[in-house]
Amino acid sequence: MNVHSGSKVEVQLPSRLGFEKVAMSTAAGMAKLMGFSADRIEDLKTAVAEACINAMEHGNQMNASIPVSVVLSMKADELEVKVMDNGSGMDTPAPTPDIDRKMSGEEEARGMGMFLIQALVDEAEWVSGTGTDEQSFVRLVIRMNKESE
Amino acid sequence: MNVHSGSKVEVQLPSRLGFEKVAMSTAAGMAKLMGFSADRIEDLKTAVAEACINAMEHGNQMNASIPVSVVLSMKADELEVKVMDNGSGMDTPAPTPDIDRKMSGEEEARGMGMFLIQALVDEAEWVSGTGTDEQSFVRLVIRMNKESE
Amino acid sequence: MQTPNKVSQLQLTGASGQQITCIRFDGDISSASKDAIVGTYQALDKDSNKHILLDFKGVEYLNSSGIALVIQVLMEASKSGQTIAICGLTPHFTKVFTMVGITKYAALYPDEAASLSAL
Amino acid sequence: MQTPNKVSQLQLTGASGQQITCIRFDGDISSASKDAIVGTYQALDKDSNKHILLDFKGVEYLNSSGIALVIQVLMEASKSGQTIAICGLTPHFTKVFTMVGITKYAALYPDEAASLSAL
Ligand SMILES: Nc1ncnc2c1ncn2[C@@H]1O[C@H](COP(=O)(O)OP(=O)(O)O)[C@@H](O)[C@H]1O
Ligand SMILES: Nc1ncnc2c1ncn2[C@@H]1O[C@H](COP(=O)(O)OP(=O)(O)O)[C@@H](O)[C@H]1O
Repeated sequence: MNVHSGSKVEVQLPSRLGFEKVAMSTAAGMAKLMGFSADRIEDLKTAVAEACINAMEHGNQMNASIPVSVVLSMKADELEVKVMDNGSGMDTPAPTPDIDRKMSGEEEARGMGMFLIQALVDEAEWVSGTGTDEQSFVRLVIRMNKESE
Repeated sequence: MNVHSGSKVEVQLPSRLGFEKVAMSTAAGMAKLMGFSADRIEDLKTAVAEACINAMEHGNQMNASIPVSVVLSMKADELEVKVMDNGSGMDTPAPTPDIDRKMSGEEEARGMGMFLIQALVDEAEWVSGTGTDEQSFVRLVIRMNKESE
Repeated sequence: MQTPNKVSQLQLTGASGQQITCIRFDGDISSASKDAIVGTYQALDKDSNKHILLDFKGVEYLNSSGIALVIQVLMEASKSGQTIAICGLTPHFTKVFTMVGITKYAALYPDEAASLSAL
Repeated sequence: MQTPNKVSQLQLTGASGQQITCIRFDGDISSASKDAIVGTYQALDKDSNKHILLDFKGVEYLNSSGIALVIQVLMEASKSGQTIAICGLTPHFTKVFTMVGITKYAALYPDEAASLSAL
């Protein structure tokens, strides 16, 4: 049981590419404080970066003045991360990239962010907001790597 | 001129010792994005940590449910950091620690936070809020290390 | 916006004697790296650069948009009969490149030395 | 709350032949480190441990409350005629320790090896 369980940190970023790295640093700091292993922290950082980039691009349409909010909540043995934007959200499941189709040009080269998020964390859920006061968000849960503690 | 000039990031932490390290990570990420040198980032990290600890201890009286807000604003060649708490603030200048007096017991061993903040950054200013809706804060400015760029 | 990548190119010789064009990247590999990744590749003569090694050792940050640019290079290289190998990825990004299936079209090596002994 | 420090102790011999009690710290040195810093020092016999070396090589984070605990040890050691040397600080914390004046009461060395050749 983590001594910080129940604690929450929130970080707000402008919708500008590059700032996802600030969210990565915050998330990494939080996970380090909880005692996550170095390799789980790498997984978390990539998932948080991809979620922030999607929130900036698809959610906030790259309008730098609309912030992306990242809420990090410490649970007993896991960290929950909500990445929120002002867009209308996602309801289709994360596409699994097909490298053969990408190589043949049948599928775009890009489009791997949601897949990577899902593959790297323990839970990933996309929730659409109503748009006006309810934000859309992706909720990630990453558990501590028991083996490497 | 930094391409991100004008951009702002805000992070909110619980008033719990240890969480100043999350603010350090966020501030370091921000400074790295701006291209600060590694040694200036170390200066910034220590100043931010001390400011957050003071805000938690003296400002928010260690009430974990009162957040400390850290607002990081990118300017052309400098980063401004405001660390805000709900206390009544500071108006006496930062005491300069006197090691001889500390060694003789005439002065407490602790009491070096404000001094270090002032010594490590380029500007430090303490502003008292009215308490109710206006928060107290310390405002730090750290400039990019021209030599090591 | 991210800082532009520094890219350097060098000619190496593999253990089997084949000529390898090595491209070293640094900085962030993201959507802003199109020139660095795709541009540098496209500027190479297709006939005299048959074997290309992409070295990511100096790279601190890589995201899915950056990986998409690598896939674009793999695609064009495969069309023109060039082989691509990749090295210098951290264990984390070795895992990520494997997850998206890149290993089906490019061999991954820990570093340049390991690449040269294998090629 | 911070994680507790791991502390290890060893007896070393300086270049001049003197016995040095080395205390190695790791983790965070903060207000939560009173046991690690002051407690470990106080548990040492004052007569048989005349020269003490505090090694911060394994320390990742140090704040002013942690530095205050080091000053408390310097104070008690000075009263009982023990000398304290400090090593393993990063360049940043070497600067910070110098700023607060600790160098007036304790020598700073880059690492254990440098401390032993000087002591
Ligand atoms: N936060 C979001 N808001 C709205 N749509 C989103 C969001 N995140 C992802 N999407 C949608 O899902 C698609 C797939 O996302 P992703 O796998 O990250 O690839 P990419 O961003 O490269 O297109 C996006 O193209 C977009 O249509
Ligand atoms: N954010 C703040 N709000 C109110 N008082 C403060 C604040 N920061 C510092 N102080 C006051 O200034 C004093 C000196 O602070 P500092 O130099 O950091 O040493 P320390 O925190 O170890 O006492 C504190 O003891 C406190 O009385």
